[in-house]
Amino acid sequence: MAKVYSDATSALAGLLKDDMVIMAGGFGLCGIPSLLIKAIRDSGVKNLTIISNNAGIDGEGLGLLLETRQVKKMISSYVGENKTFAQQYLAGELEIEFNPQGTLAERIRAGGAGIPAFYTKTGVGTLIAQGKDEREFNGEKYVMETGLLADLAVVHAWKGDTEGNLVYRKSARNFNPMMATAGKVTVAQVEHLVECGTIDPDHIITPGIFVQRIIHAAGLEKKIEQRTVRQRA
Amino acid sequence: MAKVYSDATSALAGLLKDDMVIMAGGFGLCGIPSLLIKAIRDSGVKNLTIISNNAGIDGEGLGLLLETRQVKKMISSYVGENKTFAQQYLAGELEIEFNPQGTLAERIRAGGAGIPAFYTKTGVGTLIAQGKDEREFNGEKYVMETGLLADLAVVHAWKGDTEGNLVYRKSARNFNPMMATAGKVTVAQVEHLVECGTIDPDHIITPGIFVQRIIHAAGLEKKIEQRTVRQRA
Amino acid sequence: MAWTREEMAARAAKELRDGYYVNLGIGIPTLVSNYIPDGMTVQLQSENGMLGMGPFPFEGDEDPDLINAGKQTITELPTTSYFSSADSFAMIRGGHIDLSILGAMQVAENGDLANWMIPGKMVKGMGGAMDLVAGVKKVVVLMEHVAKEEKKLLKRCTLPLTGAGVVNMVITDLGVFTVGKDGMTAIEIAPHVTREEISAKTEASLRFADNLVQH
Amino acid sequence: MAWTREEMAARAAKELRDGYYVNLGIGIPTLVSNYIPDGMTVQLQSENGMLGMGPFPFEGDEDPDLINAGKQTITELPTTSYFSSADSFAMIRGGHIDLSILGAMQVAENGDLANWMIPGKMVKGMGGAMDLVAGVKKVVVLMEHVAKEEKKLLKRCTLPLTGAGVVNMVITDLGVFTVGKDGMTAIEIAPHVTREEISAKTEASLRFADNLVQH
Repeated sequence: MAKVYSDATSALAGLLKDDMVIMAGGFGLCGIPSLLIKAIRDSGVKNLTIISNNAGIDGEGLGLLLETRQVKKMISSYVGENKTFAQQYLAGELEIEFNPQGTLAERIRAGGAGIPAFYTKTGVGTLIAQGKDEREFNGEKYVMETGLLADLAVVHAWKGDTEGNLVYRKSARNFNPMMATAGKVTVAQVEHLVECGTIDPDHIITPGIFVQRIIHAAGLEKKIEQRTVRQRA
Repeated sequence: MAKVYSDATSALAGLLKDDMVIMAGGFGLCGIPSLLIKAIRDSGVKNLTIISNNAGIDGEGLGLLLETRQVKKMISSYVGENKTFAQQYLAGELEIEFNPQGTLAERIRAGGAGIPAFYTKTGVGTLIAQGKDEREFNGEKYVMETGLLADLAVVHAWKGDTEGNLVYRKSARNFNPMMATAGKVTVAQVEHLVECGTIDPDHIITPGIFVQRIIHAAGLEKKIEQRTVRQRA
Repeated sequence: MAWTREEMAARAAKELRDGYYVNLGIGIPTLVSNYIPDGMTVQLQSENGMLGMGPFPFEGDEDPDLINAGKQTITELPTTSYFSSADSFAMIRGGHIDLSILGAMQVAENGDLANWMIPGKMVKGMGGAMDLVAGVKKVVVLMEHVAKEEKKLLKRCTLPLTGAGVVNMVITDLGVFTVGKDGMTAIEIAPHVTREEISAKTEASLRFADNLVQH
Repeated sequence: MAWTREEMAARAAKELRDGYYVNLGIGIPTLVSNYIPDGMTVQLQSENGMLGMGPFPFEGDEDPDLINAGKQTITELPTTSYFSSADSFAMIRGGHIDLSILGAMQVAENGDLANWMIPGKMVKGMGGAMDLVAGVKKVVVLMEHVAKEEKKLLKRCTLPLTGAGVVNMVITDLGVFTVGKDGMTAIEIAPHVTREEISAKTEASLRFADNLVQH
């Protein structure tokens, strides 16, 4: 089973349809599957529900899919950086479901791990708990949250081999590993595509079983959202 | 805060008391915290509840604590290899709570992750589900399982640094990473103790926050339970 | 002429497909790895935390840190990855493994499976079996058709269950049986084995497929 | 004379202990890292998946793969480890972080905290704040005592909550306040600030500690 595809468009061929649910890895613009998002934009698929911690910024990341109005609903924890998002949301054109970031991460992990629901303290006594089951354990209140799955997960990794084994680099790991487990199909873009046996098997974060298709994102231009520096002494 | 101790006995000093709950990593004799188990044996602490996938074999691993009758109860998934265990169990001297292996692993992960309970398909319609809450999600039945915590977790790792960051080797990883997160105090034995900055931070499996004490297990003799080989052609 | 253990394993190997991720139980199921067709890529999962399990090591190459779920020394492959027990069973429970082939004491016509305890005898524990049968996409049982005169394909299991309604197929020394909503169906029988012999050795209601194959 | 932002951060740094693992929010809390006493080892967690956060990089050393939860470029340290968002919040939710210092819009005398939404205004989302206040062992709020004449230490929060009964201490430009079962207690006040001024600017029932310290 050859998992390697030549580019983002061919790797997504046959996987996209209107009204589908897509998970997209990344935190801010860090570790986002930028090429795959562009190919989704170019496909013209619409009415998407996107599960992603953030919504990109104008002109970058998921911001591309917002500009073209391909997104019906976002499930996110923070969308502060995006003007297009604000406009569409205030115009009632875009639905948003806010999840606490840790609850979002755990819901995705649960989805991939066959866990339909779990209990957490996060959000107890807040709007987030409204309409959800609550239950006491050891005298403390917890709220029930459900697992999340997607029709498609698109992720970014630093290195991948032809079997689909992935490793991530620094804080670009973030939501990518869980999302890789929670997509019915998972497509990965990797900055370095290597032969099997090249990555130490103790270092692999996402085993190849979770990755159905993989592309080499050569010479990727990675954006910095908040460039902060200190002065040299 | 110096986390490095000179040996197993000093690393456990002040942590052991009768009737406590101890998690011990390892699968079979692979990746067991052998030196720490010996030091627990030598301390004479008793009426222990031990959470561990297996119960060691006679003369090795947790078998040592069974011989000295320091164990009141085991929470395990499989204890087939241990004659002492069978004798004490049949004599009514030892309690056992069997958990499906994946449920056991997830209960420990949940404990460490602040999740008091989760739902799983595993065990639905079997003895394991008796007396536990059941609930339907999407028309399928699931059983509720609770998180597990311990007063003390003892784990084995391949390499650790002075901050307590750990990496594991091959299938010796098994239950060790989750248990490290679920002990009120976690003590690790490592085959190679190195300076901070020596391990690539992308390769660390257990961040140092989970490890309070660490010892160097130099020249450890690791046992093989089932030596299976093939003939050279 | 009933199939040998090797023939049973070879027949089970026909359930493999290119690209499958497979978990093999202890005993006859382990033999299935010897019958993976040339040119087919199948990755074996070992639930103690490994994907891409290789064969037993050559003598002298045994590594105490490298064992399978049966605690046997094994080797790694270029595709191998290691992970924790929690991640391993997340993979299993989450439905990512395509096929589980495992042994059984009893299988019922409704797909119930019993393979972990006999009341009154020393119980060793279920290990990962309950998770595997609950989580894996397709569950194939590989076992002798009868054990010491006792029937094993039953209307209802008499032993405590490992999983309820989880078995998709049973391969015995006498034949191959699918398990569906309408009970068990024999789809293949071993050479020179008669329908009468199979019926006599089976308590479960059993249908013989119209296109039944006898090898 | 109210404390400056830097003085507030310095005061908050006194809550640090050797060996602590700490999460600092955006804004004034970020400044706290400049006041970690010499010889004290404190590891900073960034909830996007990093423990052992270093300072901002020198110009030219920025790495797009290395950012904190505020999306700012940062650096790593010899103690650094990286992990996924699920593992990061397992760490937070599981009570492994000793101290969270974060900003707020409102704090109530029962420990309720509001810092994520103003009804009628564009909502950006709670990010990781709800997880942090629910999971971290000690939660310290660092904020101005009043905002545009509006009181922020209240009997009950009027804004939607981030967490219920989660705040242990509030440090403002006017003083330091503990939050316990019996409400808020001022334990320190800034130089030349009077009890009367604090009382006038506080809606929450407030007790002044017997051993109140004025710097």
